[in-house]
Amino acid sequence: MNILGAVVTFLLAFVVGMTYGGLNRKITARIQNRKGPPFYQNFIDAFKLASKKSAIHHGAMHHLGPAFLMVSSVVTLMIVPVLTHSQWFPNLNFQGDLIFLLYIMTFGPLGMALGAGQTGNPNSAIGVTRGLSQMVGFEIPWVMALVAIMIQYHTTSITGLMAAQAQSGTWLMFSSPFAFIAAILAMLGMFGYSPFDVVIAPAELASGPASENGGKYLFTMMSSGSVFAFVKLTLYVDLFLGGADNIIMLLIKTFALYMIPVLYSNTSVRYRTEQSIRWFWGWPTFFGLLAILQAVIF
Amino acid sequence: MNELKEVIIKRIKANFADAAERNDFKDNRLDIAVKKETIPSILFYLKDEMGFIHLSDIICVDWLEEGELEVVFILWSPVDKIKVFVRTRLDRDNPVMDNVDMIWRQANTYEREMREMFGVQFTGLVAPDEFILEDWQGPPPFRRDFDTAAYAEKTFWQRPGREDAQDVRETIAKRDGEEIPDFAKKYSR
Amino acid sequence: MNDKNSQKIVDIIQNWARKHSIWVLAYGTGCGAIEIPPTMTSRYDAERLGVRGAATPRQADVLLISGYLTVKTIKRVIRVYEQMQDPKYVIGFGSCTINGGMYYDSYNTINVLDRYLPVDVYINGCMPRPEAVLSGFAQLQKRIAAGRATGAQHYKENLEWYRANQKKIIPNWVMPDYNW
Amino acid sequence: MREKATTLYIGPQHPGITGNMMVKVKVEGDTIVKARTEVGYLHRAFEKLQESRNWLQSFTLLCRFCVPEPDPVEESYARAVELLEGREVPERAKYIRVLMLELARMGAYMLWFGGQNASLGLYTMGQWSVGDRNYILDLFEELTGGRIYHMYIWPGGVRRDLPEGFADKVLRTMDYLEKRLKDYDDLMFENTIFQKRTQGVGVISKEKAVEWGVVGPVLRGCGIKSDIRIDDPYEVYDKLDFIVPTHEGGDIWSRALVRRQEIRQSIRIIRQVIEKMPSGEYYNRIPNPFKWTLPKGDAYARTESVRGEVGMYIVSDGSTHPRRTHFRGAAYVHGITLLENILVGENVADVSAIMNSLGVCPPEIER
Repeated sequence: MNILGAVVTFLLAFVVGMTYGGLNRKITARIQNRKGPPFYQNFIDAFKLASKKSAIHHGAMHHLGPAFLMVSSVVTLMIVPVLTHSQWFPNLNFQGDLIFLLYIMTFGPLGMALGAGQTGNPNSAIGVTRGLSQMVGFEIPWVMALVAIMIQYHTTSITGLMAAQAQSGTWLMFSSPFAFIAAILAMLGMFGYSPFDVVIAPAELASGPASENGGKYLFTMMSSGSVFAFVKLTLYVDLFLGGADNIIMLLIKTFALYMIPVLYSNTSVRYRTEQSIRWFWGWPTFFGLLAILQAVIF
Repeated sequence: MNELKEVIIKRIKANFADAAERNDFKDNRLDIAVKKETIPSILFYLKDEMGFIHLSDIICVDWLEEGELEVVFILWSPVDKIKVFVRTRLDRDNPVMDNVDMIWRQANTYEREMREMFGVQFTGLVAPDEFILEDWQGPPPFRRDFDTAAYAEKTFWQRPGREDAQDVRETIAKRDGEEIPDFAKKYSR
Repeated sequence: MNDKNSQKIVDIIQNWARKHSIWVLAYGTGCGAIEIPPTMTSRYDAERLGVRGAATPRQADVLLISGYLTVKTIKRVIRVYEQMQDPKYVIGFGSCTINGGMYYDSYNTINVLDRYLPVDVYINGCMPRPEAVLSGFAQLQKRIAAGRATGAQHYKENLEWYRANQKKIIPNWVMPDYNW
Repeated sequence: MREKATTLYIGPQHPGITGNMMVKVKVEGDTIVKARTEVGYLHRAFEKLQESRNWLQSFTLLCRFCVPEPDPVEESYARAVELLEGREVPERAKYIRVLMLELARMGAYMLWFGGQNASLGLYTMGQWSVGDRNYILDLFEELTGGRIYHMYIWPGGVRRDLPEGFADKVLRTMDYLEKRLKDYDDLMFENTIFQKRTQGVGVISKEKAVEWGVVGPVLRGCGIKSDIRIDDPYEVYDKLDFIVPTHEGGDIWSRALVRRQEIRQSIRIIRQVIEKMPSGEYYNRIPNPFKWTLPKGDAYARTESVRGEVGMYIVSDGSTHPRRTHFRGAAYVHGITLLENILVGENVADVSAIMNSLGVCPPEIER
């Protein structure tokens, strides 16, 4: 029964993630006052990439790089409870899963970094160093936010936090606002959209780590990217917006959160690596400290 | 404008006796011809004392019939708003000249191009020897005795029917079953 | 017998996907590259046809030769073409790729592109307009859907002929061999 | 311990390069230690081809020099030929030429907005400005028949008179673009990240600018007021009043501000030209082009283009074919010696932004 639930969760995450990517391109196009591709364009792109005849790779590690990304996003998906109490989407969450989550979310990019390093293309090598250094940037406010809500509600499991929100009736967003703000600002870095897309900056590094990946590998990266986007959004909904008890509520809440990085990315220039790190250790870290203070004192 | 030109001409003649000058031009322009040895000194003088600080252009012209290459420097003085053309002649068989990129840094690029296109050797020019053409075995291409049409004919494959672009019209006509409309029939043979 | 039919069905579906998602390599080789920004931006917007820019040859499907090709550029273009992944197409853009255009007698530009690279679609015009570029993409889409966009196949089959032509104009040939 | 310097080829095939040239950059960490440019990918040997074409045939080759803005090249060639032959241009043709030059300048600055912001990551701005540039290209298409290459400014005047109703169409476009400039300012110049990414990057000091022969908006960005339309006025620029904006600082930010203010000045000039446009003859007809010979001698004409001083030097030996034509673009000076000098010490992420701000246009370097 669990296996079927897991497969359905993955399919839901894949479909919703890809449609969100297509809607992102549509909204960006509309902001740039043009028609833009159909919302299912990402599916066509993914299917075309998967049906490429040749798959050029430079050795085993480069071949496995995108697989690491997919493993990381699927494992994260299995931990995060998608719907509150429905037997269709059982998730294997356990007591200490928030801390496990922190580790597994960085597992994918590290695997990808090893793969990109092997290609020998200087663009991907510099892209990897930028990606890892920027990850250090946004990890700090993200960890502070999680630690704050863990202290405040004395639990380290997502279901525990959701139960606390259901029992106290108010969303975590209102009861611990500073943690929410720090987490949202860290989310901008996680998505890697415009102000923080120095990692895949096409104008400087010809799409950074993925510059040697084509065909199947790009398909795996694209689909794992959209699954990971869906997982992050549901994680934020579970932690701060009290989780969703049916699909429609889930889609509404996740799409509302998804609008933040999309709209901000359309009107912002790209930060250089040290500027984005300096920005992350500025306001987001300040809110993280406030959240921890609030959790410790009250 | 004319008396300003007279003043400039007099001062140049004072320092460079062999400068042959011409200033019968309507617009604000002067023309000075010197031998190639005095080029660096006259350029220094024009730039430092006379205020011609902007180097507009350096051009090499190939006078095949007279067997000489002519190098023209065009300077501009923003204060007096006058252009001056300093020209010199080089022997065509071994054109050698002094390098002037210590006066203007950008002259380095002009000289690299002239060395590659005309074969003018600049003593003291420090630059990688390949500038525009890559692995070029032929003679310096911009000299008038190099025939570019013949070279193109020999090296690059020409599509037949170029004389009257007949094949292009046919390919356009038979593109996916398109037949020529009758009003255009009389044009396409 | 039936695997031939099933292969045909798979091809039809794959060609449908390849038709609606064409990624053009960001490489403006000639003066025609000035008409690509207007085609990609808000008025003509090629993205609604699924045409999008790709940063590196590995990710690209279409190599757009926009205008004349000098000897120095064609050496890099061949290297880029051979790096692209298999179902790849070449669009010759402008009359300089068809018969040399107005530089037919220049010592540095090639005259006919399909002697050196397999070309699927030619767009004529001396700087074709964005509408012509979109019609070129539509033409390419029609050929892909019909399965007739087999330039890469042709390149593989008579590689020696292409190599001979290429080596005739490129003096020192220091390129890895083409392992598709 | 000094990091090992890796060489990064920001090569001909690169989304950030403005055109088709290569910058070989030796990088330690993220800062550039040494930069070498390699050009020659777009060399079509114009000047060699023009020797086998007569004066008017070589005119069609000209506007292919630099693609974003072909009109100053045509105008400087036409004026050089008129200077050499002493041919008089009717007053109305001069006004139409200034109208063409200013429209071309605005179109090129709109394209520059797109290029500069694409290199910095703000793609929306490129979509807006290149999309609005199409309105100017529509004007060109109606007047000359071609969007990009017009071949409209002939030696002796212009090829065709303004179609009726064209003048107020130009004025309507100018009003629309003036409204749009407000949106550009909000999106681009008020964007704090844009300021952080451009201020203090790619700095050129005043002395270095003069010594390295910098021209055009890059020189005005260093605070030196120099514009050929005022220093060496041609056509009817001395009868029009406009200011030459300068800005201290010499970095990408001040060059962007200078270009932005010049668009406003171009709109002012276009309105004055439309209002003062005299009626009358527009073309002093040249004789049969196949037998048209120019007197022996040489001439040099300069025009202010988007990238700076654009000059055409022609030499005639009295025959129907030019002995030599030499085109000098501003990118010839900015793109090689100056670029290699400025890039040292900059961050590798800013190479594309600096090239865009210098207006490096590779076809102009090797013609």
